[in-house]
Amino acid sequence: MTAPTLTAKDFTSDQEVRWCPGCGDYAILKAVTKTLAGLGASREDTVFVSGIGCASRFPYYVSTYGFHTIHGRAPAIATGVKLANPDLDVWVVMGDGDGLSIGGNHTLHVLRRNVDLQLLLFNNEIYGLTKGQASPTSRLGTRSPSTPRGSVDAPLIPGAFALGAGARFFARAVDIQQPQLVEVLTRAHQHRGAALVEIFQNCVVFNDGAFHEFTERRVIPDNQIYVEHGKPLRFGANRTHGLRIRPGTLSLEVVTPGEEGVTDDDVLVHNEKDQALATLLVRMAPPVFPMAIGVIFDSPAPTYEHVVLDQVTEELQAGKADLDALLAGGRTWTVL
Amino acid sequence: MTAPTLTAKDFTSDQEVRWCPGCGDYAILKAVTKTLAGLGASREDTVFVSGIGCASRFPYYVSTYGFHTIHGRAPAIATGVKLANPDLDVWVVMGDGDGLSIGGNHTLHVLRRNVDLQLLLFNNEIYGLTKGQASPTSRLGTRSPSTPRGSVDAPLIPGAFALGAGARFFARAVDIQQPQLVEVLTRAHQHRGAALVEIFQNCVVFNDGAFHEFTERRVIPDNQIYVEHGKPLRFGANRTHGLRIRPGTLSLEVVTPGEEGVTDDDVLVHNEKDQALATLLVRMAPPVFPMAIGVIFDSPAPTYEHVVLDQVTEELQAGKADLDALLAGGRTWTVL
Amino acid sequence: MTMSAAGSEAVRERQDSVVIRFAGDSGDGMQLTGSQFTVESALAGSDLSTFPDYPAEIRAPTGSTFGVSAFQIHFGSIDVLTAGDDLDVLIAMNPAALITNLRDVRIGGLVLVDSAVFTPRNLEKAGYSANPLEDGTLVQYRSLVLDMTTLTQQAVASCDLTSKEALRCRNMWALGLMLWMYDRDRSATIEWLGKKFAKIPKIADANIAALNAGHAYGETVELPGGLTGYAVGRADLPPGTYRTVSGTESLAWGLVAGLRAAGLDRLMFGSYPITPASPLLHVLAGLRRYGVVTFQAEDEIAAVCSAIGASYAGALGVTSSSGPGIALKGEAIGLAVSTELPLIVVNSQRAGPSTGLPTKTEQSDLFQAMYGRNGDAPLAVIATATPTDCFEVGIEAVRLATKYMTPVMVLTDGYLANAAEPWLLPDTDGIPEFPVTQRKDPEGFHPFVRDPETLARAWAVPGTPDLEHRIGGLEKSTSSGHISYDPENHQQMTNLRAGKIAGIAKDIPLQETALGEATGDLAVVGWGSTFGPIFKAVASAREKGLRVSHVHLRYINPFPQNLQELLAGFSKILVPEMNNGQLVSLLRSAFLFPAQGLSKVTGKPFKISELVAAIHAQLEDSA
Amino acid sequence: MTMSAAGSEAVRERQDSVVIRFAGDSGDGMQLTGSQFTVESALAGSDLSTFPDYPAEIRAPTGSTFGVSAFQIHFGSIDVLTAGDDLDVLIAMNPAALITNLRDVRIGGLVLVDSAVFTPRNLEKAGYSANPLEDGTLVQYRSLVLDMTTLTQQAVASCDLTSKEALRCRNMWALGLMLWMYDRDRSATIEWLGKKFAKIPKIADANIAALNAGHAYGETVELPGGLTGYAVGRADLPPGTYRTVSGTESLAWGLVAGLRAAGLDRLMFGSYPITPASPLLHVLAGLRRYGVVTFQAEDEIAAVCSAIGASYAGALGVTSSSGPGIALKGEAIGLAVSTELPLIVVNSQRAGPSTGLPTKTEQSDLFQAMYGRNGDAPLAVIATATPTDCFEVGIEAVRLATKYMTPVMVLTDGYLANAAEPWLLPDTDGIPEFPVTQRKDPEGFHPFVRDPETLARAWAVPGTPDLEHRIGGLEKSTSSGHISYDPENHQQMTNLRAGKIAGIAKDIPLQETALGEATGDLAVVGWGSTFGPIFKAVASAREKGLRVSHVHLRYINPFPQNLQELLAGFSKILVPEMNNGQLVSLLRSAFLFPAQGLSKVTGKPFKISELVAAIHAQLEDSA
Ligand SMILES: Cc1ncc(C[n+]2csc(CCOP(=O)(O)OP(=O)(O)O)c2C)c(N)n1
Ligand SMILES: Cc1ncc(C[n+]2csc(CCOP(=O)(O)OP(=O)(O)O)c2C)c(N)n1
Ligand code: SF4
Ligand code: SF4
Ligand SMILES: [Mg+2]
Ligand SMILES: [Mg+2]
Repeated sequence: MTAPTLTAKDFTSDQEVRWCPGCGDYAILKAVTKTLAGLGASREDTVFVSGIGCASRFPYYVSTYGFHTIHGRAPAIATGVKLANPDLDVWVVMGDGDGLSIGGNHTLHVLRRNVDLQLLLFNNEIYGLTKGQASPTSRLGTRSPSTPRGSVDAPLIPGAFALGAGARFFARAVDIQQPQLVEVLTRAHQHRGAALVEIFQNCVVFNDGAFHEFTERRVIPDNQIYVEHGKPLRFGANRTHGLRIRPGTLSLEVVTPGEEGVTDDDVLVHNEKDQALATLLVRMAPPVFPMAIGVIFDSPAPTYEHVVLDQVTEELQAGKADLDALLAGGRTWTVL
Repeated sequence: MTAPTLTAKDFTSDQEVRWCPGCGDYAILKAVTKTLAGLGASREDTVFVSGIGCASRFPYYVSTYGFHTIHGRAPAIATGVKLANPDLDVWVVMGDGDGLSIGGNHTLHVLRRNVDLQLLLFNNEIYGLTKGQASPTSRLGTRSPSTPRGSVDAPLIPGAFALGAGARFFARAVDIQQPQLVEVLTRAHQHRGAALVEIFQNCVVFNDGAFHEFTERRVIPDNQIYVEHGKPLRFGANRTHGLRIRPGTLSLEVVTPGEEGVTDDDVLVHNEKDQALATLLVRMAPPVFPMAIGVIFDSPAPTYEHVVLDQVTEELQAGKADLDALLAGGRTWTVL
Repeated sequence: MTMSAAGSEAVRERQDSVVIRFAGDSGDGMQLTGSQFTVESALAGSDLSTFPDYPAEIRAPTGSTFGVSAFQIHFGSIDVLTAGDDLDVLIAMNPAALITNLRDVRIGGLVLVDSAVFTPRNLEKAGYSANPLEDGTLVQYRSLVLDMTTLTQQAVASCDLTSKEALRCRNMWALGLMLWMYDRDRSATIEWLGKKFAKIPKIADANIAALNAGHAYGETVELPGGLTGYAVGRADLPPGTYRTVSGTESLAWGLVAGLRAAGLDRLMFGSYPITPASPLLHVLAGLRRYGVVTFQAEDEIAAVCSAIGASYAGALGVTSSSGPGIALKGEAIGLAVSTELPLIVVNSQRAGPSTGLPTKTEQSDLFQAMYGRNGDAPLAVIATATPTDCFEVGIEAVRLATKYMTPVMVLTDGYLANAAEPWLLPDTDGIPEFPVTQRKDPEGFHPFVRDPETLARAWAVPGTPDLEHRIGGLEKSTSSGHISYDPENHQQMTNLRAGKIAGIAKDIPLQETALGEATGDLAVVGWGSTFGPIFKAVASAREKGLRVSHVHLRYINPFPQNLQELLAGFSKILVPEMNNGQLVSLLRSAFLFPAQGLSKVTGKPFKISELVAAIHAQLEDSA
Repeated sequence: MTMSAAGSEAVRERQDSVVIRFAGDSGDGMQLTGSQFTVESALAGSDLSTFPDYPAEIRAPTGSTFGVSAFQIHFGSIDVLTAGDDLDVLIAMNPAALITNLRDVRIGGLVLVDSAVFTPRNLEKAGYSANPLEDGTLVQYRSLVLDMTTLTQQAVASCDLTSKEALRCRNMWALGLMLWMYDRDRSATIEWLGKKFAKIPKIADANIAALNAGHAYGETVELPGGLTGYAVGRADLPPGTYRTVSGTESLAWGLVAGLRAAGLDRLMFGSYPITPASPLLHVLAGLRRYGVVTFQAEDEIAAVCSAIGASYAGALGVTSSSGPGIALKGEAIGLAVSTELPLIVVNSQRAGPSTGLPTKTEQSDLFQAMYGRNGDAPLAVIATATPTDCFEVGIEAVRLATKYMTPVMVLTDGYLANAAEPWLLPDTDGIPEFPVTQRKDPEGFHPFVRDPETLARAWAVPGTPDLEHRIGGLEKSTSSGHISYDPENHQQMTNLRAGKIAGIAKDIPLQETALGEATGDLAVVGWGSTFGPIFKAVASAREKGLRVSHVHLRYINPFPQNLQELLAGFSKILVPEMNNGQLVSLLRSAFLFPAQGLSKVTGKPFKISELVAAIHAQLEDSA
């Protein structure tokens, strides 16, 4: 008897969704439930763990197991879930404040350790739930209640941070670009190990249009590049542009094959195993470069909990250990 | 009247040094006091802030101001020191556990914000003070009291982490290679903004010889490359080897000019402003590559506290603000 | 008794005080409406107290019950100390606002609703199975059912608005009617609308037109049930210049005033956003001209650490958060205790445990303030009682922190952070100064040399020649300040730390009763934002001849020197708290009095009536 | 009376119990020496108690006072419960060891020193201005001044060692002499040396040679002052198989035994190293075969969070730290309280506040255990009294955490973590089982349905079909488990959380006295590692006819049901604590008894004599 396949709707919980009307989180919720259905996931083996923030309300709206924890700690809690039961399929939902400000260290270490989790970073470049303060990804000069004259600290680039931390998977997607988002989520799931997905998420209330520069329909072709392993890094209406290595350097440049002696062959082919390429791709941003979307880096390594639990299993195979033997393990003596 | 110039000895405090005999920390202490003397630093304007660990005992041994704080929090406390008084010259001393495990998030954000601090990371790849547990920089397979079967989590590469965090300065040195260490510390001091220096520090008790692969006298020429801005990236006895960009790729390779058609000109010239180059240099390690030592990246940007305090000063220039005006600033009415 | 509208004119009934609540969707502008009603009432000479109640969601779906936003004002010619127990008037802009707020209206209270929005869809969203305007739900109230939508649309018809924009003016129409009803002026509101919408004059005009129309409606249309409008007299307030102030503003300004009084140049405020503490960050972020530097840290630990670093470097370090964030600061606060640095920690308490009810008020972090650190780590704990009291507490926190070189925990709460009341502007020249001396003299210096009277150690700041020294969280020698593992020294230092905080008792006012004699049958002992309801309840009980007094503590650690003696003068002690019994536990332990707790943890302030009942119960017990 | 050595043979004097301390440089091997003396004493049938005292520095410079490492053993034919007040014997391997330890030797006690190392340079390092072997410093002791260096070198002369290696055998020479002096066997030590140095036989041989030489020296040389060696009889221990066990080991094994008794497969231990808690991590890291997974997290917050995540996923989540680390865990522990998940938090307390004295013991985190969280966040608090008691407490922690779905704080301390005593191996089959049921049945399920008796919510674990649900730190509806902002519901949940913990009182043993009648003139109430000294002090006072009893609490929250009644039977209550008065404050608050605290915070355990004096003072007061 095979379990009936579940639809996206089956992954929707009975709870009323409480994000602001128009919030990008709705689109992400839709894509995630669709992805789960597409993956043939089971409700009982799937767990969503989140911190605190608008994004972190996510688990309530999915019909799987869910744990809405405390601000910034979801990666640490999810690590414990996996060490207790590695068979669970664990998704972590974090806001940019949650995952990169208060929770930055846990994100760092979960990536370094390579715990098998899908980590979804809902990046709206603002603190939503606490009403609009600047976040670690807010652009320089962001005016907010806590930075009335504009923020002065350089934003973190989540992809650069992740690769610096030793992440083995990094991808990007846009909330409302559903097919790509589903594709990227599916790939993150396929990846064994910590898979960080940065999702550009529009906060209509406190940071509306933060990503318009590359997400508005008319600018997508020129200001986004959807990267696919083994395919040339091309973009633009009619894919007129491409990226190549600026000859003799370690940097990329935008070229137009057919112009100035540049040929199609000069255009770099995306290699998702190339960490150096990934590092350059994640730092690209309009207006000079298109924003890279898609699976930027995917190069699996052994996962933390599997290595740990293999060691445990190995030792357990010796049979259920004897408690008495443990207690009497040192030097003993007998009183008659 | 000019202040008398102080010697390295003048920067030594009267406290008995309590590291294990032979610990690399002694060499670093020596280099730091020498650097301070060389810089013509003043005792009263210099502050050492540290967390907890063997390394963090450092402030007690320097005759300047010093604050031995709590585990992992030195960067955050130092940020407060600078916001209170940006004229102070603040050095932060951290162990690898202190600065990258419990304190990883503060290190991350102090680098991102670019607070004007010299951050010295004493990396001995182990927890010294708590008697030898694996640290986030311990190599895979490190056997320690907490990892009796060998550690299974991939180590963090401090340089990769720092560059991913947006650091504007990263350098490396070896505890006992004094002239280079002094040079690097001096450069870190010259840099305005957060300057992270990773110092390979030998823990004789719990991780003796961790860096022998590239610090033993006989292997230094082949297994270290001392990078200098504007100079070719050459190493080896008689500088026979060099680094070049593997043609058509974003990676480096070791070459021997004169062999296999490689010329001197193929050897890459170090550019300390090139972030991509820095990212590749920090990831190099023996046996395939030499370990890069020296100033790997130095590309200044406005410092956090200066921008903040400029804003404050600007507003203060309007004259001492009137408290009554503040209180009566809203809508008022009068009761007779 | 449901009524329908018709025009007429009549004489105004006098009322001593009125509690009115504007409730509607988050998008209905209820906070602005309430604030403007407050301004006009204040200008008309009322005493008042306000309490905004935001939804937990940022912007919930229109029409949902959890998206209802409310603003309550209690105003009158009497001494107003609370936002009011029960509502005299509820303005409910939609069915969700009605269903969530109706239970708070007193029987016979007035309920104003817009009939146009009671559509089947809206009723369903609110969870009504039948239309409450028709099924007798409102029978025990005076209801005023008006088609406000149409009335507003008519009023703004000439302004060339989209229908959405037109509907946005409903709140001003309702405000106009209320201003008429309580005989308040409109000019401040008109002026404000002009400024607010200066860039879109047609919106300004429309809002003003709606406001005027609402007002005119009251004047010209004969309201049903003989509703004629009320007259609320001027309160008997001391003469002077007033403004309304929220607890947040007043605390921020108190800190700045304290900074001045201490003669310090810079206040470094390190914080991380959290409800309901963030507003303090926001207010202080605008006070650069007063020497305030704000730092939004990566987390609460970094926030408190930055404040400690700033104090170490000679500025006044202040940090602030709410319960969960304060929990994170515990270890670092211990460092400040151990290194004896001035530090102010403000806790805007909210309902716990854990994330709890972030937007609801509670007083359940007192234990954490006292004990939420490892080791014996005493510090000063003081609490704010009313929005205006926050100003004085802010100053006092600075005084204690700098004079005693100690962390001071300031306990306020979500209610006080948002509530507002009129404030007689203080004479800032009259604020006593307490100039801080930072050590300059190397003679006999070591970092833990103490003032023999206060037991405060010297504040020697980096940058000062010849005072270079090292401090840290390890135990220090009493005689040199160096690290000391000496057993007896640790005992001495532990005693010194405890003694220093205990000694503050000599330097704070003796405890007085807030109301009533210094002896009696019952002392009602409170702290924090319960001041208003306790005071009013005790007053009411006293009017009935009961020998009850109100004792309200600003100083919780240490207690005032005479507190034991004062409380000994009462046969019974009742300690109402918005927690499960925390101050009462401290009092029992300190004095061994059989004090009884009265706990309320519903996220809402005590009602006067609840306290009156508890007082009566106590005294009947003993009778 | 300084004596010089000469050979002879004589009759052994009997002694009931002896306190002996080996002290020397960190590199002198004192911990190993002490451990071997312990083994031989245990095998000889003594009861005993040991206490190692490490320096704070990892490896301080040779000869420095702060680098002195010591190991104390109290052994005897009597019931030994403490490591001993004063030393009968001090072995001081260098001047630094002498200067730092001499004050603990009782007058007339024996001091053994190696004359060869009292060089001017070593004396200076230790801070001696004159040679204590010559200036009368030792006059009130029996001193045994031997050239141990030369004697050792002679003993190992044939072993082909470097002179450094030869000197390393001094500790075995001293051990040999002590084993002779107390008539202990050497064979276990010889066996152990053979194993330890199996790979370098010459080192094994040399150590054995030194050991034998030390022993032979006692046998053959006539010791000065008629020192003839002693006989310490066998203790009257219940029959069975024994081993020595430290508090750390016993707690680790207790947790494993609890896991078994609960019928759970996996214990997930998330921790971050810190003195003196790390050894628990180290011991558990070796117990994979028993279903233990250890996780060294990036910090204490991640450590407790991983344990919470593990419990959520159906394993037993355990975390451990010392004071500063526990402070960091407060917020997350609140989450476990709010989500009602089983969680064990072990605090190996050390001297605070802040970093304090990391290697010294204290009991000052009781307040933090009770209250170190935001909101009203009650949890169970239990404490370990002796090294072997840790085993039972470990099991009990698992029982309470899983049965009541609550965090349990286990308080132990630096003394207990390192101290060891003989342990009659328990019959593991006799450990009562308490199988945990994880919910499987979807019928009527919601995540906060409760067992009506225990008030525990259901433990429904991810992976279970049809029980999918969401939990979190926001307040939950009592009737559905969904988020609830309802005011009354929050009151109910607050009461439920408090009631659940209070209800544990019905499920724990009634409090008995550890010694003495259930009524009397004085109850000495203790908790934690003060058990030994209090018990002995009370015993001593009782021998003098005083009506005093010892009450020792394992359960601090909740208190046992009969505690109030029991304490009411005493005229006075004295509460000795290694803190500034924490349990005494809880007792006063709970019961309004005028209990008096007795505080000692020197980083050292109470001496029996100090407690005896305090007991007498209490009873004289009242006379
Ligand atoms: C310990 C703690 N600190 C602070 C908060 C307050 N807080 C809740 S969510 C949040 C940040 C929200 O921003 P983000 O993580 O970007 O999520 P978003 O709301 O934008 O989805 C903060 C600061 C908290 N709940 N707990
Ligand atoms: C909050 C807290 N957690 C843990 C500790 C214990 N601790 C002290 S130092 C240290 C790590 C030491 O390693 P590292 O930072 O690499 O410094 P090192 O001793 O190697 O120089 C730890 C875990 C502490 N003091 N405080
Ligand atoms: S505040 Fe922003 S992120 Fe939060 S729910 Fe509203 S739109 Fe979404
Ligand atoms: S333990 Fe290691 S790092 Fe620490 S002082 Fe000793 S040698 Fe140095
Ligand atoms: Mg965000
Ligand atoms: Mg280290």
